[in-house]
Amino acid sequence: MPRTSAPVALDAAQAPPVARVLGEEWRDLPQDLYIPPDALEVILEAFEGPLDLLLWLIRRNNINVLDIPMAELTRQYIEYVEAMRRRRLELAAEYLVMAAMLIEIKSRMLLPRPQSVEEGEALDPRAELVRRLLEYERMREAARRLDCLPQLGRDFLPVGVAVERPAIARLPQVSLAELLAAWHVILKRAHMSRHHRVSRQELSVRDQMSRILKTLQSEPLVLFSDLFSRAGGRAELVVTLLALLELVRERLVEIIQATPFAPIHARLYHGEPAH
Amino acid sequence: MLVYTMVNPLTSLEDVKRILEAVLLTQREPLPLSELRKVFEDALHPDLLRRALDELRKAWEGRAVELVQVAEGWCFRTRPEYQPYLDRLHPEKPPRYSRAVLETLAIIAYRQPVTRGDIEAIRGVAVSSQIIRTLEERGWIETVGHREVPGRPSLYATTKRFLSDLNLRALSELPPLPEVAQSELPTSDAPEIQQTTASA
Amino acid sequence: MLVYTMVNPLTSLEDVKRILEAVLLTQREPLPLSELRKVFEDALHPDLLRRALDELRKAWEGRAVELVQVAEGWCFRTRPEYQPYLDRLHPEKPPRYSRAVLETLAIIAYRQPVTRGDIEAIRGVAVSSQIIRTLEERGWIETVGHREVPGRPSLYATTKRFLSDLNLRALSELPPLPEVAQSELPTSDAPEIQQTTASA
Repeated sequence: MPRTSAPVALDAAQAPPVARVLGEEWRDLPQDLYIPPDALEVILEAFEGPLDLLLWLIRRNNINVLDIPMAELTRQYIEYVEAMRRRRLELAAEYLVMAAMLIEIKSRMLLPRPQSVEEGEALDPRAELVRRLLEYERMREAARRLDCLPQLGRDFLPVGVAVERPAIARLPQVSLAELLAAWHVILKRAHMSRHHRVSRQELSVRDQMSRILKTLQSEPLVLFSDLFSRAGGRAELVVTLLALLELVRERLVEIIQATPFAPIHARLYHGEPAH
Repeated sequence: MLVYTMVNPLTSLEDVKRILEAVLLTQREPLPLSELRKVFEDALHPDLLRRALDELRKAWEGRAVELVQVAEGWCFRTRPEYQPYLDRLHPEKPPRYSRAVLETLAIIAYRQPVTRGDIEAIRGVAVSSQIIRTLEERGWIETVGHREVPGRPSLYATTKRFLSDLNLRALSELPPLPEVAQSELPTSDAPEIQQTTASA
Repeated sequence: MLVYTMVNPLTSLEDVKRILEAVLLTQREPLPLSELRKVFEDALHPDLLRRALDELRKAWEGRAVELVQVAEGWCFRTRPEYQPYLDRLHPEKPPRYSRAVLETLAIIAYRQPVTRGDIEAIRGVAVSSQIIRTLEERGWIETVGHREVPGRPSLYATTKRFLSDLNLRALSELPPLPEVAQSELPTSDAPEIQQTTASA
């Protein structure tokens, strides 16, 4: 495998353990890249992808990222990929793409550089890879620093105390529109075929019916004429009369006269054997 | 003296109070003493815990939030006087009556006096006692009599309160509505009611 | 002097502070100034509101709970130093985010707005839908548009909630992006950077 180089301790604070093998944390990887077969998968899982692995390889060998020894790196990389294939691990496509890219770079470096007509631009095929590695390295570090910031739920909690609520029941309000809507629903259900209108007069009749009933609740026997005493005008008289007639027809009220020409009384309907 | 074993040893009652305050302010539910002791890994003497709580309660007296001891334990609560301010933040949606209540109310308003049977016949479904009670408790309907049929069912009518709550002076100010022809609207125990005016 | 129209007229800055304290102590979510003004029926001068908040913040200094201003508004929060005590009541810690999630978040935070393709290009691996969903469900990222290329991929950006959850007011308060210079890359005690002697 690769050449030996100075021992490389991954910065413990910066990187989580590279792997756990048999419960043991691997912070320092074997420097000559000895990979126990069973640990290979575990180790590769510790990387977030080919860029991550590549950065690690570069660090591990103390290589200047801006001056990557492409051949050596490529060789090591291909070895990884080979090892993965031999172990029949799920080979992530990204690693293959990276391998292809490294090989391409290497081959281009072996070719004589074109005496570029476009001046200056020394087309270093490594430039793009270096740019990507640097950008990934920055984001990896940014992620680490973000994770170090105190976080709601993990490092501190929101404050929220109970609210003492007095038990004041809020009552629903009803609008005329809602009543109207309710009525429409009733009609719809009743399969209305003809339209009638509740006239204002009929409503006042039904209102008066309720009033008369209320009066007769408190006063069992009321003079017929007294029922009209509150009346405030001809229209009201008519309404009261209609209401009384309706009440009688609905058998809710009965009109009684003990003898001819005696005063006429009204009272709540008492059933058949009334007189 | 405090008795505890902590990573950063507490040095004073003030520390204990500060920690208790934070713990209690983050909880909506009252915390029993046993839970509070957990915070100090059960290493704080119960007397000291009580003393810290008492002092903390005193320190919060007169503020809009107070520390109270209830059956389930200790908790911070807002004082009821401040409720109006809190309500402005989250105006509660006004409660609404169910469709069944509204329909029943409409029937009573427009067809009064009616029995429950009448309402059921018109609505086509049973009317629960709860619906009637809701409207009675609201003071919007009342019993104005009984129909002299078996069971003597109550006759319901709307009240003056109903009118004033809806800003009406008289029932006749209710909007006129299309109505089912008499022959279409089912009736129950009531003798047939004629349309008093034919306005179709 | 205070400017207001209230049922129970406020008489002092102290009253305003007491009310603000109650409101903020009951709300787990940060409250923007506009919401706080509602509490006073928009009748409190903005300058006074700020002054009351500043004084309240100072009054809470040195305690385990602090009043902070974050992206979404004002709120009380415990100080991280006291978290170990709070954790004893709720030992189950929220799961830590994986590196994949954190790297995705960092890229969105520092390079927003970005598409999933942009993130994948930087990370060199596919970004699973699960990662995006995790961040969306936390309320930390959101779709702010679509790039007008085939497929119209979503453009992601961080939310105010993300900043608030980190006790920050603005993106500019995020830690500055590290400058990764070549000299910073090697981490060993190797004296000098090795040259490309072995290449090719």
